[in-house]
Amino acid sequence: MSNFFIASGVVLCLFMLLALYRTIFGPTIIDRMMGANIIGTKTTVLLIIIGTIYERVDMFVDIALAYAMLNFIVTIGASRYFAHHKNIRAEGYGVLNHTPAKGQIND
Amino acid sequence: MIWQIDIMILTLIVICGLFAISVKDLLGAAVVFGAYSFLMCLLWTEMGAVDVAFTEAAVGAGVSTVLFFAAVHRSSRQVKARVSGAMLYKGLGLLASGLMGGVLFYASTDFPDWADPASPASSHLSPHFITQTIAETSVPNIVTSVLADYRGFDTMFETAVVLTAGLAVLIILRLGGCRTAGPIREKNAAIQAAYKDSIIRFVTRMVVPFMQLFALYVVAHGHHSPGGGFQGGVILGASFILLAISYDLKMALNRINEKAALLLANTGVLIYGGIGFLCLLLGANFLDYSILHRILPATDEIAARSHAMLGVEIGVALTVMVIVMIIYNNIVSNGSYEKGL
Amino acid sequence: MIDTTQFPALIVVIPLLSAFIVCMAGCFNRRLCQPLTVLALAGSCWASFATLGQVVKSGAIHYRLGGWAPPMGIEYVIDHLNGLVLVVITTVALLAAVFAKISVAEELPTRINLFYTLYLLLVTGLLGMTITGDAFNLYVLLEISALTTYALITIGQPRALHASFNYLMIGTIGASLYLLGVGHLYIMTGSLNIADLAVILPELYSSRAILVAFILIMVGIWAKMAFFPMHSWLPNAYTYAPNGTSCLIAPLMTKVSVYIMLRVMFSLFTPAYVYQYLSMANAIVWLAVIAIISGSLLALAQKDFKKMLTYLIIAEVGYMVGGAWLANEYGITGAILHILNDALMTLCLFLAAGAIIYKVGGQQLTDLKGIFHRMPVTMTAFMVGALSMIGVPPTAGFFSKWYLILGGIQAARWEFVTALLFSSLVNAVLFFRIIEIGYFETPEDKGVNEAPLSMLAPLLLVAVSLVVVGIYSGDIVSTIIQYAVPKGI
Amino acid sequence: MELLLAKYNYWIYALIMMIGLYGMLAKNNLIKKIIGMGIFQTGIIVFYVSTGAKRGGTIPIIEHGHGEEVHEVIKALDYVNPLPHVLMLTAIVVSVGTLGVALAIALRIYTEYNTLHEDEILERVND
Amino acid sequence: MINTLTIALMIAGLFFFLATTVGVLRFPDFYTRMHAAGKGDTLSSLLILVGLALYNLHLLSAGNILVTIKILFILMFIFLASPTATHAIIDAGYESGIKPWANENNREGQDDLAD
Repeated sequence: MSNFFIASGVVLCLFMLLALYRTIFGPTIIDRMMGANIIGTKTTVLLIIIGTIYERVDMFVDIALAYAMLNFIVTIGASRYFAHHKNIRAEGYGVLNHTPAKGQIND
Repeated sequence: MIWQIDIMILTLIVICGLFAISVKDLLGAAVVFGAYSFLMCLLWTEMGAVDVAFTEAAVGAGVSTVLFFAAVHRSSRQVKARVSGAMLYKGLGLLASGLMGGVLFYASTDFPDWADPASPASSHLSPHFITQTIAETSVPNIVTSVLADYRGFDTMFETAVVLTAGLAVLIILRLGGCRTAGPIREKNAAIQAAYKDSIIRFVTRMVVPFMQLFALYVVAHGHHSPGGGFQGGVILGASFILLAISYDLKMALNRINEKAALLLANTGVLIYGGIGFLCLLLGANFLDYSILHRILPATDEIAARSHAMLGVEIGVALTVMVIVMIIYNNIVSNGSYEKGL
Repeated sequence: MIDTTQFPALIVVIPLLSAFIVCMAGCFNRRLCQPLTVLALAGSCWASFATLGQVVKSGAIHYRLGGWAPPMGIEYVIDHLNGLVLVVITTVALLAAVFAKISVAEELPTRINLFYTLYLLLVTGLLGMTITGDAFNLYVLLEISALTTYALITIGQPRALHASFNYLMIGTIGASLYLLGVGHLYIMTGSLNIADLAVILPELYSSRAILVAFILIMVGIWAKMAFFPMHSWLPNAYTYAPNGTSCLIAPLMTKVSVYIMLRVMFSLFTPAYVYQYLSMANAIVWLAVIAIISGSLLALAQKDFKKMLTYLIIAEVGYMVGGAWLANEYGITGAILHILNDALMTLCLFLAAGAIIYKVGGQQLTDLKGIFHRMPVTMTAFMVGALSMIGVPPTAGFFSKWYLILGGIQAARWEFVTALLFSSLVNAVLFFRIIEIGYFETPEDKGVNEAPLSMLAPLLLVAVSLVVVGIYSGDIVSTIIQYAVPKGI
Repeated sequence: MELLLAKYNYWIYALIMMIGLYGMLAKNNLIKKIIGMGIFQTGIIVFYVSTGAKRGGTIPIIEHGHGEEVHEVIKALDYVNPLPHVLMLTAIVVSVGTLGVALAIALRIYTEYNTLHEDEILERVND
Repeated sequence: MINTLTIALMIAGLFFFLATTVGVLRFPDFYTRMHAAGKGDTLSSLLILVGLALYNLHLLSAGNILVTIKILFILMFIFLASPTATHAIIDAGYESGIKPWANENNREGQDDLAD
């Protein structure tokens, strides 16, 4: 059974590598946030899998739970950024030289 | 250790680290850095360092990423290359890091193999901690017993470092003369936000009590499972950050105002230092908890150590919780305490 | 209840706990902060003098924190070397705290309670670094003192902002390299206690990892003390810091780093390894020579007299590092004695500078016109500090320089001797320029306008102590320092 | 493969520290420098935690220690080395403290100079 | 029996993770990618965690049941948090004016948003 868990752990790592592509290359900042969120979810699962491999899951569930919570906070925090800065491009940063992006709805 | 996962994650970490400093958008860099911390957390668990992983999950992946968002929110996202002298700085950086890398690789040839049970690090001091912790402190979590007792003095100063950081942020931003909220334009934001964020707010209302309860469990159960004062304190602080993010800063500040925060933070470290000083007054050395059995009812020397560690952890949790809030509140509002993320 | 065996703990614990009490008291009444700070530092100072007395009487003291035996737990070790440094730190901190009252109330009116809290935490960090016998504990305290310093510098003039950011970067690199060096020692030996490491290490001296550990620790400490190639952060950071801050950090930060370097060289590693096994001494003395010469020359080029003093600090760091690496008894004695003397004379000069800036309102050399007529007492004290810096006989500065020169001659390092003489010459030129401006140029108004008593008292005390330490330096060397110098070099 | 397994962690930590140091020294943007600082510090943590790993060791919490007596003898080889974990808990907390202070200073610089870029700040400082 | 069930559930979970990843990589615009990420992630973590919780029950004891309950807590949390997070991210994208992808011929304004 242990080998199966290790194998699935490695497979999850490979999926993370693919999700990392979105995190790193975007193209937009929100794609990056999405990629990070996906990595976060996979990490939660992987933590429990590692716990199962160590056969001490009782010690790992707390970490996984804390992890899920903090991942949630990070995602909410990142998305709330756009309640204040309505532009996904870095060039039009802040509001000092704010120009409405294409298709902006709120103006 | 699980070497298959170890190799995978280390490779991912290097990729993440490389791009965290090369992405041309600060918010993006912060997100990639967050992902980097996620992976770090996995690396620690895989090597069996559960307490480190817990701290990394709470501090590295959670709070510090949010702090980056807050700082970018208050400043700008733009990254510009140097106009002149870029090559000089690049050359300098490459030279210095190449030199350091060379030295470190050179040293690594002499290291004992990774995960070798016979290496000096694993055979000199640590066997004592592993075999004696139950007998000497009755705490099964060896990390907690070493952290709060054998090396409790380090931990006291570590708490003092946290407090110092909080006070430093306070003195730099809050009292730093500039009280304007920074370059943010708010357009009838309150009405819009209340309407838009009803889902997030609803979920937050459900999650926050659960989180705080969990944090208290982490503090109290640190003797038997990973966790303890720092981790619990950070999660408590993070729950207030979640409130501040999904409602607004005022909401979190109404819970714990500025003066109370300062008092609580100092109380936390004073609990720690006070327990140590109590030992000194009772005639033992500083932080020698075993003497406390004289004043704690129905304990022997070993149980006194265990109980004192719990007290110490509570002090740590108090300080860390408040300081995490202070740092976040100041950075997100540029010291004005007006508008948050 | 508390007997003398607990004094080593009290030295550090009193300022630490009172820092929190000051912060809490400051929430209710700000006027309590400064008296409480002075009280706490006085207690700590008393404990450190008592501890030094014990050390002189009965040799090194070991104190187990938490009651655990050393390699498991953390222990404090006080011997002649750090007993002396502890006394220096507590005394300087006490005097600077007395001085700080007025200048902080003027410069930082809204931040008094946090200022004193951070001040006490900084002193705690420095004391803890000095007293500890555990390599990792030292790192934690290094970071406490570093974080407080960043904060205390940042709240100065606007130009301090970027300076303190740079300091933060360099400081973090330095502390991290130190930590990494300790990690290399840990992976090779499995221990963190300095005494325990010193026992295990000799078998491993041929190891590459140990060599790298030594280099990493040294480079880390040098970055912290602004030794020559890594000095660029220091002048701006110290110049634009508030006066209350710079009076504390300018005399102490670099000196404590020098102490740590000596501790690592002599207690963690052995002089035999450092001087004979490694062939670095030559290069490092040359770096020290460059540090001395460039520090002195750059000081000559400044128009801002506080900045001028900060460049002198860089030169002084060169004295001490060079002296320590001369690898003979005179050089090391000179370096240790110079820790004491330089702390006192830098304190003297910065206190005087603080008083002048408080009264005059500017820190350019041109602001000093006629200053001797307006602030005669302050300038007298300033001149005592200046003479000591130049190295004029009855003052303390002469004696440590004398030992350093003797060491240089004995080791036949003529470049070091030349640099010392050159730097004395430059110091003479610098301070006589101040005399020229301050004495001979006519002031705009001639009324005497002396600094308030709470500033003058510590200043005069330091000036007097400079002379007293100078006169008794032979006794200090024979009762304390000669035991601190490692045997058999 | 043997060599790779034995040294991979130590190579990677050196690489991470190089990346971090490069970021701290060469980057123009202050927040990028701070990110570099974070990476630099995690490199050290990788190093320390790697020293604590032990083949065949489980996590450093005594098994069945929860509420009941420990019957079997505790063997040091069964548990990974807890000491580096303790040290690194401290280091992580220190690094987040440094991060907070660094961000605070960067924000003050931004309010003062309205830029986060080192060259522009230096330009304005030297004016 | 439990082992077989665990393996089946985990392989199903990994399959959905694969589907998520492929979707995230291959879909044309942000909203469709988020669609794949939000749904697929939640479902597959559900499957894998249920599998692990079941596996944990192969030795029945009070401690193991507690652990299973804790894993179910995590599940509950993910069920609550993951859709909310997805909502928040999509909202952020919508607020900042990303235009939904229509078809191949009408893709103006997509590429120049890259930073």
